[in-house]
Parts: sequence; C-alpha cells; structure tokens
Amino acid sequence: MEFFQMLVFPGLIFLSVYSFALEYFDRIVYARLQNRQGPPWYQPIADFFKLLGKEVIVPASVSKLWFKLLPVFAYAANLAAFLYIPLTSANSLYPFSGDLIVVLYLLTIPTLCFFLAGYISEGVYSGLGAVRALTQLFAYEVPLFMALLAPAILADSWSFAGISAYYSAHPIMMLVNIPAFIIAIIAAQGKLERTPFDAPEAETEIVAGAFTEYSGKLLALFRFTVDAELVVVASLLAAVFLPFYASNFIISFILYLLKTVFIVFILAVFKGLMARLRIEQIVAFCWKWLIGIGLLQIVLNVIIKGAF
Amino acid sequence: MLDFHTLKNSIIERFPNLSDEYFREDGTRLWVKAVLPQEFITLFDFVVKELRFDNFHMTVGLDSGDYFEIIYLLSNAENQMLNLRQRTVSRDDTFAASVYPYFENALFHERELIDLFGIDVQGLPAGHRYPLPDKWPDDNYPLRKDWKTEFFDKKTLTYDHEAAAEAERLRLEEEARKKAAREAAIAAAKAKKAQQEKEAQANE
Amino acid sequence: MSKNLVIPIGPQHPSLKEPACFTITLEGEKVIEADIGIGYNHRGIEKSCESRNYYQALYIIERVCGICSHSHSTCYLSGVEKLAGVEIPRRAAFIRTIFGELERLHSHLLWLGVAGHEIGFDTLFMYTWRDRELVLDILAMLCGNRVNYGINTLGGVRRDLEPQHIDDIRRMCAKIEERNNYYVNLALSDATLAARLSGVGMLSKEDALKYGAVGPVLRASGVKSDTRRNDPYLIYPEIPFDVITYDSCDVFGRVVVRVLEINESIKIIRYCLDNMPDGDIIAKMPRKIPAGEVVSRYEAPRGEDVHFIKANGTDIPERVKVRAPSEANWHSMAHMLKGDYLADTPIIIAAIDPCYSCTDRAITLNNAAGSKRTDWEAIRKHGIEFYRNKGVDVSRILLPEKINY
Amino acid sequence: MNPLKKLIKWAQRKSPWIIHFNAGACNGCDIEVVDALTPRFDLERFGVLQKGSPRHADVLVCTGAVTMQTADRLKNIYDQMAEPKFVVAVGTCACSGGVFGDCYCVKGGIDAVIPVSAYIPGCAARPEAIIDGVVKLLSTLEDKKLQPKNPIVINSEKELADMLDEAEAAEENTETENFEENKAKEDNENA
Repeated sequence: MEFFQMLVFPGLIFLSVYSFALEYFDRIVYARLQNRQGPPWYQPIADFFKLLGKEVIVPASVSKLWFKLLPVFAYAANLAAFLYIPLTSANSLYPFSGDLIVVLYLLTIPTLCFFLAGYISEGVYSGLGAVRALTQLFAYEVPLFMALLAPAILADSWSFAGISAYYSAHPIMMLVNIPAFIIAIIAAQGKLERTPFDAPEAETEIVAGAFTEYSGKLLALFRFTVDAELVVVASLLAAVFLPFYASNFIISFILYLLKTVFIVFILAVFKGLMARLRIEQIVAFCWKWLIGIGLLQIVLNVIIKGAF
Repeated sequence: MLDFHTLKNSIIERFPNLSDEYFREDGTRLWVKAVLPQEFITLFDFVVKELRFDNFHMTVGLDSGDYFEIIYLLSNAENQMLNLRQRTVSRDDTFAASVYPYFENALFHERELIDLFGIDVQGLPAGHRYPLPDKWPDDNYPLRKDWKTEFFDKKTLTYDHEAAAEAERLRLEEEARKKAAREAAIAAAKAKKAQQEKEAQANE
Repeated sequence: MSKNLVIPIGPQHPSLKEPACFTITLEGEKVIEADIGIGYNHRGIEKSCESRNYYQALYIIERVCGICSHSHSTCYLSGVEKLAGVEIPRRAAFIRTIFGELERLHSHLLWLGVAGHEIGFDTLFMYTWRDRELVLDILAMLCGNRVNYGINTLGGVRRDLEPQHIDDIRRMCAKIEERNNYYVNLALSDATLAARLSGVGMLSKEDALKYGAVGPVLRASGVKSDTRRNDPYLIYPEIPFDVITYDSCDVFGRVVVRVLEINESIKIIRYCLDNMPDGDIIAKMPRKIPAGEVVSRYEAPRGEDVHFIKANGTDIPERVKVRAPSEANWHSMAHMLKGDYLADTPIIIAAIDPCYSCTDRAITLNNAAGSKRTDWEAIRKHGIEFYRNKGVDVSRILLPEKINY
Repeated sequence: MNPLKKLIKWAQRKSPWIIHFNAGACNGCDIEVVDALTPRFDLERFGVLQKGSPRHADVLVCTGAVTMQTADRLKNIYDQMAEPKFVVAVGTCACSGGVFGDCYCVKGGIDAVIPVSAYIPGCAARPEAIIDGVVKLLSTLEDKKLQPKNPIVINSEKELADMLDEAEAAEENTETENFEENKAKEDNENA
C-alpha cells in the first residue's frame, strides 16, 4: 500500500501528470492574457518527449558525472518535498511534528542544483545565470519562510496536521493570514523564477541562464523539475493557507485541485502583467517590502495568539 | 541668420586663395570646391570653431578620375548646410587629414573611406577594419571606379586583374569606334544637307 | 566575479533582431566598457547602385531597411527629382507624406513592442504588435505589400488613393489613437515599466549634440530638432504639427517621445486626408538625369536620413551614399552603455531602435581578447573545419562501429 | 521499444522550437518572423516557441542573404544546435541572395553555407507563408526516417584526434566514391 502511495497517488505518476496539466494551464492563462490562442492541451507532453529524442551535447571541459546528475537531484528533492505535503486529508504520507520545516529546506535544493548546473557548464551566460539564481535565492528565501511560519505560529505547531487541526477548529483565523498569503505568493513567484523575478533566466539578457548549455534529455529533466516545483509550491501554499479538507476522498481531492488551480491562476496573471525587474531591484524589493510586512504579520499573529 | 553672402565673404577674407568661383549656392546648401589636405584642416577648423557649423552629418567619398575627393556635410544651428571638400593629391598619394578630433562620430565614416576607397586618412584611433569583412583581401577597394564586381571571385576572394584590364581595353576600343561612327554619320548628314541646298539653289 | 568578465552579446542573441556584436566588459553587474560590433549587414549596396539605372537602383534603396523603406526611397527620389528639376504633383506629395506617417506609426508601435520584450514585459509586446497589424492592413490595402511597399516611383506615386480607402484610413486612425492613449497612460503610470526604464541609458543634452544623436534619442534629451521642421520637404511646411521633446534624457524619455509622436503622426495623416487636392499623381521624368550633386534629408522614424546622389548625365547614378539614422546614434549609445547594469544593456541597445541593415557597416569582434567560449565547440569546430578543407563533411561520415564510446 | 520511438517522432512534429538568426537581411523578414509569434498569427498554436540558445532549438529560421561576415557565425550556430535539426530559409534573400545577389560582399542564399530543409520565398515573406512553411516542414518529418543519432561524447582533444585519424583511415579506402561525390558537389555548386 505504502509503495503504491509512494509511486502512484501522491507520488511520481500523479506529480508528473499534474505538473504537465498545471504547465498547460499556466501557458494558456498567459496566452489568453495576451489575447493569443495559446498552445494545444498536449503541448507540455510533446515538449518533454521531443527533448528526450534530441542529441545530448556535453561540454568537454565539464565533469560529465555532475553535468548529468544535477537534474536528477533537483527532481528528487522536489518529489521528496511533495510526499510530505498533505493533499486530500489533514495528514500526509509521513506526518511528523516538523514536516513544514523539512519541506521548506527540501525546496531549496532545486535552486542549488540550478546554480551548480550553471556554474559547472562554464559558459559566460550560464555562469551569470547561476550567480543571479543564488542572489535571488537570498532575496526571496527569508520572506517565504516568514510568510509560511506566521500561520504556524498562530496554530502553535510546526506540522501540517497541527495547522489544519487548529484552522479547522476556528476558521476565521485564516483571514488573519491574508498578508502572509500575499507575501508567500510574491516570494513563490521569485522561487519559481517567473517574470517579475526571472532575472536568472532572462531570455533577452543572458540567453537561457543556467540552462544555456543543456540540451536533450537533461534539459527535459530540468524543465520537468521547474514544472514539478510549480506543483509542489502551489500545494504547499494550499496546505498552509487553506488547510480545510472534506471527509471523503473524492470531494477533498477536487477541493485540492481547485485550491492549486486558483493559486497557479494568480501566479500566471502575476506573470502576465509585470515587466522583469533587475536583480538588484529584486533584492531591494524583497528585503525592504516583503520582510517588513512579514515581521508585522508575525507580530500580529503573536498578539492574537496571546489574546485568544 | 547670416545669409550665404556674408558667410562667403568671411571665408574668402580669411582664406585669400579661395576666390568667389569656389562657392556654389543651391537652396539652403553652400558647396565649396575641393581643397588640398594641408589647407583643408585650417579651413575646417575655422568653419567649425568661428562660424559655429558644429553639426556633422556625414562624409562622402568620391572617385573622380585622377584623384579622390571627400565631401564633409556640416550644418549650423539655423540649419544652413555647408559642404566642404578635401581632395587627395593624386590617385596614388592618397593622404587625407582626419576630422576625428573635431567630431568623434566621424570615426565610422572615415574608417569606411579607408576601407572602400583606400584613402589614407591620418589621425584615427586604432580599431577594427570597417565596413568590409575581416577576410577581405588587401588593396581591393570596392568603391573605386576601376574595381568591377564581376571580376571578383567570391569563393577564392581574389580579384582577376588581367581580365579587368582586358575588359577595360575592349570598352575603350568600343567607345572609340562608336564615337568615330557617330562623327561619320554627322559628317554624312551635313554633306547630304549641303548637297540638297545646292540642288534647291540650282532648280530656283 | 573579481576579474572583469567580457560578455559578447551577439551576433546571434535573442534580444537583437539583427546581427551585431557588442563586447561588454563587466565588473560584477556594472558595465564599464562597451565596444560596438556592427555591420554584419554590409551588403555593398552603394556599389550595386552604380551598376543600375535610376529605376533599378530604387528597388535596392527601398530594401536598405525593411522597416523604414519608404523613408529611404522618398529621400532618394526627392534628390533625383531635384537634380532633374522635376516638380512632383501636389497630390503625389500628399500621398508620400501620408505613407511616411503611416510608416512612422507602425515603426514606433514596433519599437514599443520590442522595448517591452527587452525588459521582459511580453504582454506589452503582444498588445502593441496586435495594434500594429491594423496599420499593416491599411498599407497592404493601399499598395499590396505589408513591408517594402513600392508606392514611390521616379516623378511621383504609383497608385492613387480611392475615396473608400480614405475612410478606412480614418477608421484605423481613430482605433490607433484610442489604443495609443492606453499606451500613453500605461507608460506614465506603470510602476515596473518606470522602475526598469527611468535613469537608464543617460545621455545629457551636451553629449547628445556632441555625439551627433538624431531623432527621438536627440529629442528625448531636450533638443528640439526635427528634419521636418529644420529642412522642410513635401507638404510639411503647411502642416500644423509640433515637435515632441522630453528632457528626462533616459530610455523612459524615449518611450514617451515615441508614444506622443504616434499621436502627432495621426494628426498629420488626418490633415493630409482632409485637404488632399485632386489631380494626376505622376510627372514626366527624363531618362537621363543631368549632371550634378544633391544632398536630400528626410525625417525617418529613427532620425534624420541623409542621401547624397551624384549624377553624370547618363541614366546610371555615379555615386549614391546613404547615411541611415541609426548610424548617427552608435556613438551616443556606446557612451550610454557605460555605467549601467548588464540587465539594461538590451534595453539601451534597443532604445536607439538600431537598424543595422540601415547602417550597412561591418566590424568584427576580435576573438583573441574577447569571449570565453566553451572548449567543446572549439574542438568540435576544429574537427569539422579540419575535415572540411579535405573536402569531406565529417558530420555525414558514419564512424566505424569499433569506436566504443 | 517502438511505441516510445513513435511517440518521440510525434512529439518532434508537435513542438518545433525555433531560433532566429538574421544573416544580413534588410530585417523586413525578421519582423515578419517575429510577427508570426504575435496574437494575430500566433505560432504557439503549433507549439512553436522562440528559444534563445542554439542548444534548445530544433529549427534554425534564417533570414537574409549571407554576407561574408556572418557566414562563419551562421555555420558556428548550425554546428552548436543539437540533432535532429532543420533550417528554414525565410525570404527571397535567404533562398537565393535575392536583390543583393550580385553584391561583392554577399555569398548568396543560406544554402551556400548550411543545408536548408525548407525555403519560404517572398520579399518580406508574409507571416501566413512562414506558418505554412513551418507546418509543411513538420508534416514532412513523418516519412523522413529520423533516428536521433546516439550522442558522440568526445572528452578530450586527444580522443577527438584519434577518432578523426581512424575516420581518415576509413576515408582512404573509400577515396574513389568520395571523388565522384565531390565532383558532383562541385558541379551543382557552380551550376
């Protein structure tokens, strides 16, 4: 049973299928925003398998082992984080008291893999893309942690189960966390390196950032990781900020789908309406604004917790 | 708004050897005849500094038979255009003075003169060649009249001088023959007319 | 990045629509040295004009640049007509002015989209190019081709404007004006656009004059100079339009100047449509143009376009020299690049709306000092080159199976 | 595994990523190529995405008559692209050198430098023509036997040198066939 859950439902197969679906949804919303017709439904699948069929060019001066292993590490970290997030019921596959912290740290591994991928492929563009990926990591990491830990403080527990128990007990508390939700959305946009914060792979400046030298299977795996990251971050936000679940499986599964689609819709609209910020503007914006509001949110939560 | 007349007088009074027939007016443009490089620089300096023609448009290279000319288009705040000319001594001694110290954006124009005409412009900073590709063979100056594109083999990047000379000779012969034919025709027509007049007088 | 990093942008780069190679020396993210490498588009146009008669040279001159083909052909023709002493009929002058302004409309909309694309604002890119389609439909309706419209010929215009065309143009102008107002307050109000564009690519008024900048770049630095006013041609002396200037001296100013110029162009088109006289559209032109020299100037969408034509009495021009507007802006752009961030380089390069095919120039990037290429390509190219001059293309060879890899 | 191969071939037809290079054009065709990606003619309907790096792209869309300066850069980009790759020449100048064919600095069409799969004529080829060309190129993928070559990974200069020497040895005994093949190539080049 465990093996089935690991492999099929909340595990590999579901994550892959759902990341293709969400990527398609994201591209369609983005295209419709620019009143274009957008790609057909099977486009993400076609992109993935086409890349599988392409020739893999490995730069000679690069250690082949690392060049090929990095995409696998990035995807593995994503999959591991996905197992700890509760989807349809209050507790996920392996609930334990600090699983929120574990998920957060597992989610930083893909960014490190992107940095290493850019750094070891020694191209001029990939080197710059790698450095930018790291600087952006420091920019959005602190506000993301703050935004996700504020509801945990109110719920007085670090585990998803505790959070959902507390918020299902008194649902009005969820409204208190609205500012934290907004910060989390903006920081998630930074984590997924999407348009206002996509300096690391700015197409018009540094070609394709860390992935410039990748091609064929490895590029397919990297793009797959980026899609999977979208699913994982969306379900993480859903699990922390909208932790209500129905009793039977079918309804709560549909509820989960609605929650993640709603979050990805916001991210897609966000991507369509903004211009790309420079890297030092991103860092300045994150450190000044997001952390400021994050601190206020945490102070507010502590006061409310004291009061009730 | 000083009109061209005062402009001309101020130039002639500063440069006595430039007489009035050196100038040609054409609407809002004043053309000046060609001047040798040594003289040209002082004229250029005077025009830019004193007469305030401080807007540089472009330089045009010209291959006029036995020497090369460079036309400089300048205009002042009142949008009057003054076109100065500098000519090289001869087709082989192609020294020309550069105006880069006065106008930095003349760099590309003057590099082009070097590449396309082979005019030896002195006073430019070091830099890439311009505008021809780097593999371009030396002393092949495309915009010279005697350089024909059809004798240039693009694959091996060599210019076939003999064939060019051959074609040139043929062309000159052809021209001479045609001129001779035309003169003969005119002479024949004149003779026929004179003969008709004689007949007309004869039968009066 | 302690040591200075040398970044080659181009000749193939997603932000450049055309081949040019800029070698940017970086210190961290700041640009400290910029070297321009343009002219990959040098096709030797001037030489080929010297082996064509005036009618045939018109086709080459029209294809100097795809976006401002009407500017080049009008500038060339006004020069040749002046040499021949032929006055084109008023109706033809009106039609040429209308086409010049239509071209300015679609060129500025195009530039606005490219600027949006450079700073990652793809929605603006998609919107402006969707509206640009309206202008291209009108151009296709009037003269059959969306780009390189061959409306001009020696002595006047090839096709006339029928009445039903005129109210199509009016409808299009109304639609573009309404869309343009949306872009005007978008440019002035959008936060991220302002964040990315203001204070970027500074070019003070003195530098603009010193480096001889032209067109919107000059006008965005507060200098009121427009060839339609300085050296009026066609119908512009009678048309009441004002020259837009903005004194913020940066890329943001260039956006505002271009967006407001779209409104001016619409005003000019409406004026021309209102009082266009009847009459024939072409004047008789002699085949052999009398000897002489002429300099003609025209305000292309990107700046002042100067043509020099020398005729020697035959029907073949002796010398045709084209000075395209982008060529005047190169030096001011190299000056602007220094001191800004790498992220701003594409937008600064795009800000002068360079048209490399116009500039017709070639400079190569000296690879010795320049870019750091991944060794793989060097080895792979070496292999292929080594075998190419032996006449065998290695990529077609089926390597014997016994090589195990 | 035949189904996987069939799936990959289907995928290659459904998602051709293009990279655009202007080899000396008047940029009329470049604007029309980029125009094909905008709302009215949206190429994304066929899964076409414009990519920045040659590594990611399959279809190299070239415009303009190849000037001598851009010739070796064009070759360089073509070499960097991953197999299976195609080249689409957009515009009359790209197909045959067009109106600039006789200029001293122009090498002629794109096929003077790299093998071209599809030609789209037109002085400023219309976006509709470009889309039609790309879709026709995609539909030809089915019948052409397209096996992605197994990747040749070369680690060091020495290994490449040995491989090339072996290839040279192999070439010696096939000297005669190559001789005709070269002569044939010479003929159609100057034809």
